[in-house]
Amino acid sequence: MSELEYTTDEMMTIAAARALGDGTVCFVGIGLPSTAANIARRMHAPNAVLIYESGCIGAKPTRLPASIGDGVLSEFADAVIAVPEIFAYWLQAGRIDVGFLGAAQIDKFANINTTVIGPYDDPKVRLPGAGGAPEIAANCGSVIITLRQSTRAFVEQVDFVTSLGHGEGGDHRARLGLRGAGPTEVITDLGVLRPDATTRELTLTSIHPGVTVEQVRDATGWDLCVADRLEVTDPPTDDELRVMRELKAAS
Amino acid sequence: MSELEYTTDEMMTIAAARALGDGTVCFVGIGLPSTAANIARRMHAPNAVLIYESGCIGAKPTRLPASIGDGVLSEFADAVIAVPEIFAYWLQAGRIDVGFLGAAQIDKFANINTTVIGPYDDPKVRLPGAGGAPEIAANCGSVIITLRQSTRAFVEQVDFVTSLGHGEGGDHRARLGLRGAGPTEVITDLGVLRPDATTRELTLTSIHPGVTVEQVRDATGWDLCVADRLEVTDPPTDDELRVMRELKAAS
Amino acid sequence: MADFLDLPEAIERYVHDGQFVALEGFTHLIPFAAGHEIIRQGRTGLTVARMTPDLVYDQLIGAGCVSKLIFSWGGNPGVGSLHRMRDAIQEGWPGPIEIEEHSHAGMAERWRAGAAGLPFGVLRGYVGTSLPEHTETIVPITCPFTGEQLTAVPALNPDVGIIHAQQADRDGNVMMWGITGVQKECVLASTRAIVTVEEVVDTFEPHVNGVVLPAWVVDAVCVVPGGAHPSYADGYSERDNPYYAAWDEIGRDRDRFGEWVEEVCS
Amino acid sequence: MADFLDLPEAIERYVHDGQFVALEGFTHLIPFAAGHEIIRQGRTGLTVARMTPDLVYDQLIGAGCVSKLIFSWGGNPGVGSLHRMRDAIQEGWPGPIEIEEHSHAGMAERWRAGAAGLPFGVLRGYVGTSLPEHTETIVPITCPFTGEQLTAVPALNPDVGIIHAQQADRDGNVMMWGITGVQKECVLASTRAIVTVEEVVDTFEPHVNGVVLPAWVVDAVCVVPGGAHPSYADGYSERDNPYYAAWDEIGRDRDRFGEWVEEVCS
Repeated sequence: MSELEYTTDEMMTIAAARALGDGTVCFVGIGLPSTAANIARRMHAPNAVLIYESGCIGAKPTRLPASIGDGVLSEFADAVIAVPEIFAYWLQAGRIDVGFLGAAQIDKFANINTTVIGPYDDPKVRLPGAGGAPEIAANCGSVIITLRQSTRAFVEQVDFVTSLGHGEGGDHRARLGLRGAGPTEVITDLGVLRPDATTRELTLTSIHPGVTVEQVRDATGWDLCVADRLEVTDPPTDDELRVMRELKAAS
Repeated sequence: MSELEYTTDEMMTIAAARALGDGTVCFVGIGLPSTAANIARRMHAPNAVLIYESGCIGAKPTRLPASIGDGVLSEFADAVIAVPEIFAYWLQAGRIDVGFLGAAQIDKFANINTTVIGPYDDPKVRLPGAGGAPEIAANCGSVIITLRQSTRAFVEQVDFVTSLGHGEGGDHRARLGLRGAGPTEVITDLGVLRPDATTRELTLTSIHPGVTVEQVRDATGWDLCVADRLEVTDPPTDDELRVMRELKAAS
Repeated sequence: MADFLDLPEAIERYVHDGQFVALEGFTHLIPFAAGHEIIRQGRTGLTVARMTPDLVYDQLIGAGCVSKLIFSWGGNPGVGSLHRMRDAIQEGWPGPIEIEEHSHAGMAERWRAGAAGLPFGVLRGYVGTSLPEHTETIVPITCPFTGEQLTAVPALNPDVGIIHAQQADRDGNVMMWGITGVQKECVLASTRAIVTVEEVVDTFEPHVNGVVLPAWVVDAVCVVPGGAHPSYADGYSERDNPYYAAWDEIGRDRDRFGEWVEEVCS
Repeated sequence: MADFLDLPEAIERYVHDGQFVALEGFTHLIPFAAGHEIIRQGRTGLTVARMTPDLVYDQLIGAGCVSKLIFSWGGNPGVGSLHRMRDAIQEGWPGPIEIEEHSHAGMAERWRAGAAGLPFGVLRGYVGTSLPEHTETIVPITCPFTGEQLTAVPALNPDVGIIHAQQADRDGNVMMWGITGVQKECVLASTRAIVTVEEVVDTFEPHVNGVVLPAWVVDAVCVVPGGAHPSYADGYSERDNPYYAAWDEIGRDRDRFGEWVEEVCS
């Protein structure tokens, strides 16, 4: 139990870090996934292999990278290779255990939208687009997603499927011939959602300390299912908070 | 005019070396083509770029390479790259001016056989096979072939088309959609053959000093056409012989 | 064969209105100086391609150089949106631009195919996403051996490819290292290639992940120290993160952007 | 994750009768020691693939390990023929072998596709040659964008890929440099990978053209100094050209070859 105060964002980041097992080969998106992966590598997962789409394999950044092509990623990597190779030989070939993604919008089957809010040809908000996410979501063994929970972000159905989660649910991924298991955890500032074993609909399985189920429901744009045995996330330890804050301060 | 004695093989090698223009980007086969290309680089073509299929671009070997993957090729190259890249990014993309090939058997349309003498499934002689030659012959701007002339090697029609020359003659290459011009010179120990402008049949256009047309005809397995204006190859100069012999002695 | 040219001369000689141009770079080694020179020379009607159109493409778009953008991720990395790009797409300012949108994996494969002289590339990609509904250059292809369905994308072959590298030698051979993205592919896929470099050296030192492009696949080498700024050049400069942060405000406002263009052009 | 194993243990653990196995190397870094260990352990019924099957494949074929050979150039470089290979193809001795014959460009593309997790690759190749008449794995494919006809070849995905490299570090990461051929692709395309290395080092030095394979794509690292002999390892050894010349006589004669096998196995 922590002696230190912490924010909901810090809880989210630490919960995401915990989701990364030691020895895991992880394709890391920039931003929150990268922060979480680097905390994990400094805590319980020293042998996690971090891969960035800029071509860095086994990156060991000494501070948080400011971008996907930060020099701190290449400088201490096991190998730096061309971008076509990272996507073809490493991601596409199914060599990556876990894809670690952020999202602008997510729906109840964990499909991700980072392209456009509103119609594609007459956008309300134009977002950056796909980047590496569609093939990370398709080809990694499993996918962890992390983003803040709100009704704006958690919608019944995304306006644009940038990266396929569980599609229309059930065995949709398998029917499409996708190899990876797809999203297995969505970690937010309020709790953790996991796809139901059968329907693949995102279900609240854990809430962070001090958060109520009602709060999570209110921040979700669909009628949220809650697991029968709802867990409460362990609060951040002092060690976790210290490592996270040192890492952020150094960056 | 040379003061030194020379063999027919030496004449062939030097004639082949002369065929390589300065500044030419040349995909070099091992053996005689490699010897000729390296003489050329030391004589009139110091800026020729030699490319070997083992991945060496701009090789500047200090001695003749014993094989296509000799360390002397990589040590002094501008770049050494993976083999899939040399074939895809460099040869296939049409970046090479001249392909320089040897052959076991050649026919009157300059099709090359390095695969099999006799039927494929019941070979009289099994040869090494294609190697890089089919795509060198297809994708280089033009192709120079060099081999000793004999009725065993110069046949009416090859048993197996390992590398396409002018196919069945005429515009056959163009009809097949091939981008390169195909073989433009066949340099032997007796003379030089070039494809007829229309029929693309190999025609004797030059004989080496001291060689008679009859000799060449006798060493050719088809009824050989001879150019109206038959040239006589300049004999090797002392310089050419010295460079060639030094290069061979050092290897 | 590479000529050593001044950057303005290289852009004047090779980049023309209405062409297909790519300035590649992946956070590292982005050819900003070349992009600014294109703005200075007032090129228009360009089709531009890049995996990660960032500030330099935002600037080209805002300055009215671009009529079509081919891309896979358009943002200000670590900061937020590209407001000039958004303004062009959403409001058609300063003119409408067409977009052709892919994923990184698809764009990388398109560059590979372009460099390899193939008309198309193949990947396991886009399946189940909305991208194929909006992008005509994403089509299914069947494996002739297994019957499996995959995705085909067309090669990228710009008229001019522009990159920034650390070094050239006196013969015009180019060397870059660190994160080199798709820059080799961009040069090899393009009809003409312009490379800005930090400096000219007598001989290249060995570098882990060093990539050498021989002089005969490059048309112009321009010595432009700091030519990647505000991006960085490993061994020469650090990324100017405050510039990226400050761009957010400049790019957000048409007038402030206009002032920025005037500054660049003066 | 790479285990450090003795070579006999690695071969015993991963190479089994009837499997698809590749020992790659392009003149440089040919894993001869591993090939000899396969002979010693008496494996049979192997399908073997390699662009340039040279002496080590001649030896494997002559020793009766091989039932199918996939290749693009089978000779003794600079010397002449592979007599054991010829004897097997022409006379069926010591047993018949099936061959699947490609060009280098096709094999390189098959390795690339294998490493990339694609079922097939595409190239401008084989057009107008006799190869497609005799090799079923060469088929036409049409570009869905241009209608152009190209050639498709299936990926190579061996059960076991075996290469020789210069160095491993203590974590089992592997580094090779110089001419590295298709060895990276061979490792990545294979279900299991065995790498023999000259030595184990604390850290890798930078090398022009250095290629690093992380430990987690390698199954066994075997420290076998000279494991490429009579081939060479840049920085460690020279090619033993007399061995290649002498092989011509040994390989030419079934009895002399038999003696050679006995020697290797003793």
